[in-house]
Amino acid sequence: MTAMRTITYREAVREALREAMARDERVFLMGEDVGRYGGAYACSKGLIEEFGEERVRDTPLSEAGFTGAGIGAALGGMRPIVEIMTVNFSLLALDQIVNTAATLRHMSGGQMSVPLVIRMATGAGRQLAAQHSHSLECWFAHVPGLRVVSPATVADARGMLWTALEDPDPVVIFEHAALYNDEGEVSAEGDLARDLDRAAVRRSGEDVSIITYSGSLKKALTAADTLSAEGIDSEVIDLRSIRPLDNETILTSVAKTKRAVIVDEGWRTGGLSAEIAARISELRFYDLDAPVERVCSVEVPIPYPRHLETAATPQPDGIMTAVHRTLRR
Amino acid sequence: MTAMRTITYREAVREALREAMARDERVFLMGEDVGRYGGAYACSKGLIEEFGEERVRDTPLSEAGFTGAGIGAALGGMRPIVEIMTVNFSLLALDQIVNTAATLRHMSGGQMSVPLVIRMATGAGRQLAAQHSHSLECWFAHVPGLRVVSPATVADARGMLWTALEDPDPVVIFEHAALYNDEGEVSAEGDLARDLDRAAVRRSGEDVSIITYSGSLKKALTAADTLSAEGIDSEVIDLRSIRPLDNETILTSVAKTKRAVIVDEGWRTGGLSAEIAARISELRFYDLDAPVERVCSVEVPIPYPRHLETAATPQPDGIMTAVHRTLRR
Amino acid sequence: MSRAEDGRVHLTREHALELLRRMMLIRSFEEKCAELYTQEKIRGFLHLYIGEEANAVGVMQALEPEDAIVATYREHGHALARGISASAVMAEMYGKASGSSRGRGGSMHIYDAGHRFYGGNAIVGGGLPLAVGLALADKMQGLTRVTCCFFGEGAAAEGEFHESMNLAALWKLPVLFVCENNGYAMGTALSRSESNPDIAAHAAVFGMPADVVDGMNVVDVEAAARRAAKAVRAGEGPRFIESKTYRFRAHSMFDAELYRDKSEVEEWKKRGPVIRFTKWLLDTGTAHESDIEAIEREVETIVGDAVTFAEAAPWEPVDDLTRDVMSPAKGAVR
Amino acid sequence: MSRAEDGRVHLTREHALELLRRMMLIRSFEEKCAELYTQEKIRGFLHLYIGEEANAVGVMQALEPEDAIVATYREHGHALARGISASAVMAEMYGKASGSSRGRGGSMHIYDAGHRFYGGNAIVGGGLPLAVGLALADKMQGLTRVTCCFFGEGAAAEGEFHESMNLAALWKLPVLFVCENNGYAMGTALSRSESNPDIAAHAAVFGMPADVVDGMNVVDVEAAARRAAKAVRAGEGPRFIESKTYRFRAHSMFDAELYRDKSEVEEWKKRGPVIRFTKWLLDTGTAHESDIEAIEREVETIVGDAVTFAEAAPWEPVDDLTRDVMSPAKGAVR
Ligand SMILES: Cc1ncc(C[n+]2csc(CCOP(=O)(O)OP(=O)(O)O)c2C)c(N)n1
Ligand SMILES: Cc1ncc(C[n+]2csc(CCOP(=O)(O)OP(=O)(O)O)c2C)c(N)n1
Ligand SMILES: [Mg+2]
Ligand SMILES: [Mg+2]
Repeated sequence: MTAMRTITYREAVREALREAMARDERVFLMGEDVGRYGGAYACSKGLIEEFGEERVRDTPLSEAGFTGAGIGAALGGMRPIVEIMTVNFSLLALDQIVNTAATLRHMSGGQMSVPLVIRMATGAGRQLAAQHSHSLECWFAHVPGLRVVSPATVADARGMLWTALEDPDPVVIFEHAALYNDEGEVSAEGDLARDLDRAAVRRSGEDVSIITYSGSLKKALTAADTLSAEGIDSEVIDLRSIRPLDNETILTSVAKTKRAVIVDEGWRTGGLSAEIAARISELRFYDLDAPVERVCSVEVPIPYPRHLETAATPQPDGIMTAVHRTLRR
Repeated sequence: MTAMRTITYREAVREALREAMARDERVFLMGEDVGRYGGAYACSKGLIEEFGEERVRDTPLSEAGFTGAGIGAALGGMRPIVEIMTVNFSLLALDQIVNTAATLRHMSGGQMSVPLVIRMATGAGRQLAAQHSHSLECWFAHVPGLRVVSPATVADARGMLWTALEDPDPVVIFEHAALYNDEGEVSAEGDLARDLDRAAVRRSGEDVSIITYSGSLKKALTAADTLSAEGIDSEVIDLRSIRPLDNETILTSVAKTKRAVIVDEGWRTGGLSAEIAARISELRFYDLDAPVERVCSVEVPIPYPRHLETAATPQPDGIMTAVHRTLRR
Repeated sequence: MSRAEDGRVHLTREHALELLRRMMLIRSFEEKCAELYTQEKIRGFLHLYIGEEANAVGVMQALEPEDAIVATYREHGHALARGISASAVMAEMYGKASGSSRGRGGSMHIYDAGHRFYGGNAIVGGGLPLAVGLALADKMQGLTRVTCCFFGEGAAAEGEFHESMNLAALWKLPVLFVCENNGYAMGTALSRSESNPDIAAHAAVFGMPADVVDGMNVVDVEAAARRAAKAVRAGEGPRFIESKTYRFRAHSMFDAELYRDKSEVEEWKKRGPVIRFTKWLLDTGTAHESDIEAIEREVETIVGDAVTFAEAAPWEPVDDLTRDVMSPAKGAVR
Repeated sequence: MSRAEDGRVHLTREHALELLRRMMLIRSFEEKCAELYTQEKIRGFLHLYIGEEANAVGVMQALEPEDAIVATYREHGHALARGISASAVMAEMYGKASGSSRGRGGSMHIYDAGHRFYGGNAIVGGGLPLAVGLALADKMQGLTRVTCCFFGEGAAAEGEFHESMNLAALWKLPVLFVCENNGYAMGTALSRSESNPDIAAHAAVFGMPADVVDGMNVVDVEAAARRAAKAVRAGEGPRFIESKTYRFRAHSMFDAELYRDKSEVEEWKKRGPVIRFTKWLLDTGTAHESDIEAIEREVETIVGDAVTFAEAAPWEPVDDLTRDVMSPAKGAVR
């Protein structure tokens, strides 16, 4: 039996970074304040002391420039990890990510490979208002040529970076900012590879499939616990990979429960929830006993005050209401 | 009876621009090569001679800079029309559009208004390959604070700019590059206001609802014609507005036909088609006789050769196949 | 504020005390904010301007009510120096409905249309194109107004900075750019982020006159701003001021300050804008201890009242969540 | 190509004829392309390099096989000058499976891993950060290689340009930036898009040595490139060359050229890189008419063969449409 130990999500990210750099000298971390400052969310604290400023590389405020440099460095034989502080700032780098990183392999007829990992924080919950709180994972999930993952647990945060770095294609990792202080178990040694492509069933159940990812997983599990006290047995699926989506796990679950509730902190219209709802409705059309429900963020730039931020984003209450609706209770 | 005349989509855009500038001196056009060159797609040819270089303002290659300047100018009392040559280049301006234009009213508690119009070309069909051919309308349609329209007809191209300029909020107009040479009828005078928010039923039918917009409308109508010869009576809906979506028209149609096929040149996963499919499946769950079908672009950066570009994008054949599937034929 | 047109500082006793009063108000207000943050009355990111007060206060002297201001997430000082009420700003920090942005924005997003205060922008460099556009609107409308844009030296690395410099200079727009160079962008020292740390040179290369000023000296800042604003107002095109300053506090309340020595901070504190100006006022006999104490009491009262106001202010009802996403009056804008 | 290390041009007869041969190959190749475009064999955007050949040819002399190249959508010349076969490039223009990018990219997206030719980029300015990254990889791996990045003067207005200059200079990366200043970005003259049209100054402000060279003179370009490449290779950090040149043809095949006078074009044509170098070769007796004619025949044959090759080349099967979106060998990259 493997010994387990408890660490935070932040520590998991840090350990993963440290391990990656120790294992492979082509790996380096690059981004604003990843070095001296220790990372905006303190994920890389201590790493500059350990690996030096070449490999824990502070950049100027130039999201397009250093993301593009990451693409070039990947082409040139390195294994860069680019950190963008927050998904809102990634808008400055989307040209490089979408027009270049995602297209190079195809445009070059398979000659060019961009083994780049981009990490960024996402999500609300810290009262950072409308320019620091969004969840644009769905945008990245729309783009052929990218792989997109979002670890919801400490163990996945510990393991996913490894798999991402093995990937010959660009991988975007979303870390929900509200998770960094969460604690969770990881194995003391070894066995860290995580299959990026498979969703995880975090709770088995028979009555309804709650499908979610990232910062909303905890909320879904909370709702599932309360529902369970009411005698409603929810299955909770953590997508982990949001491009590609793991159809099999989703559809198998819905084939069993015949009801689905999607919980997604992105805005509702045109969000990831829409894709999942569309797939289930298309592919489980004859199985579904009720319309697929979506619990998403309200379509508003996330406001600052706690009560409005809470009201704007998915909460266990809302998830329970949606489950009740699918069960007509 | 109003006299009608036939003009091209390009001419319609140009007339609309000219009329807007003649009517309201706060209106001006700004973008790369809109002046001396006459516009990358020749939409503004002749306007610099008519209105001068202050109001038909050539900009440097600085998408973020001049789009942001458009936001500022709108705040400052002008009615700017910013042209971004192609949606792929708009990625360079997304920070300004999403983090600023879309959030300002809300972040300021309603004090700030950004009556900005952004026009851009979108779509494939001209063999311009992976950095000039995408359809990212769905990204914009995801963002609260923006209004997004996409005229599919010459008359709408003529009329929509007027309504967009009346709007106190930022409006993004997508013009499909493959439409510019299309001809169509517009009224000789007056009556140009178009309701930005309403979809148009371009063909009434009883058997299936084909829901589409922009460059795919023609393809849908072609498919509908062929299907009609087979005895299948399609209703074709042109969304026109893609944010907000006109639920009522969509749902009314599907309530009647009980079958829906969505045609969207965006990539399938997480595209606008997903949102429409999700809505229909949620809100017409008990009416639908078959799963909603989606005919989208294949998930590949659009390739250059004609045969691959054609294969990558929705075509009448594919639409017909999808209709047949919904009808189990 | 006296009309700024002549481009020179008239340092009367009255004016000098007004400068001090404004700096002390900002200082006192922000010290209170830091306290309220630890009490969790203020949440999110809180970026204090402490140490940099001379910049906002000095520059604002050169601006008229019809001018526009664009600032950053470190903008409490600019808002107060512009004359926005401390109560409205404090209520915004609380996230209350009586806040200057109805509580929607918090510390990083203070707006006030009446004062032509256009934020408040939490995207580094994001305000620069906006300022260019405001100035473009003025120029096209034939209005003789200045748009003043504040930003940090870290922003100068962003592409949006360079694009904005070019547009403003190319089109000769009435913008006054004020770079508050406090030496650090979060934890990154300027020399580690700019190959050429001479920020003024990055503006000058666009053909824009660029001045460097001691940002710890409110009178120097005012003088530079008056000169620059005068030129801008005269239609000479944009002007750039790089103001060398320093923040005494951490970048935000989350910052462990691993990247700089305490001694460096202490050195700069000795040159603090408030302490130094106060000393000068006393040394020259322009003011007396009693004047200073009176100002202290005055600003304490203002800040105390602001807190009382914010505490008592109502929360926005949750039902209003989606208010102000889009205009309710579609098609009805002037 | 001789080893470029000594940073000087050795203009032997052999070398001179080689320069001419390469320029004439590009010219002849592109004239053929224009023809094929009107025949609809080539579609999409076609940006001709005619008039600018001295730049690609001159610069490539300074590069070694292990160096990397990043270019733009106007890159046929660079591809050919780099030594990529005319047949592979022509097949790419046709969109055939034997093209240098399997036909996926067409005129704007020529790639060749073997020649370390990294595109082909249809986003103006988009290649600059890529070049910075390639050079960063070399530096971190201790490889003494140069990354050479070509772009137009229009790109210098983009934020990505300035961010790239800063990164390259800040980190002293081995990049050779070559700005092909042909005076226009589509229809926008440089003076109408840059407040300071001195492009080299926009690099120099980052502390990067920047040279201006006559881009119509292949020997001058080669000399400048050799000097710069030598410095870059020696670890002195990035170098910048602004090459003053001109395009004789329209921006793309869609351009009506409303923005410039025919007479201006005619003036520049007189200084054309091929015509001028040929004249010099003849005047100095370095070459004879018969040499020129031999080269003409030679390049015609190459271009003719390229067309034959492209015509005969197969189309990619539609079933392969989604090939090369993601690696089939996930987890298997070296
Ligand atoms: C585009 C963008 N990137 C990164 C950040 C995170 N961030 C906030 S403030 C800051 C430092 C800015 O430094 P500077 O411009 O010097 O202003 P100062 O904070 O020193 O006043 C950073 C990196 C951001 N808000 N926006
Ligand atoms: C980001 C971006 N904006 C706009 C365009 C459209 N465009 C293509 S080439 C071009 C002009 C570029 O001029 P320059 O950099 O001088 O290169 P040249 O074409 O003269 O070689 C423009 C505006 C583009 N491809 N990418
Ligand atoms: Mg700073
Ligand atoms: Mg050019």
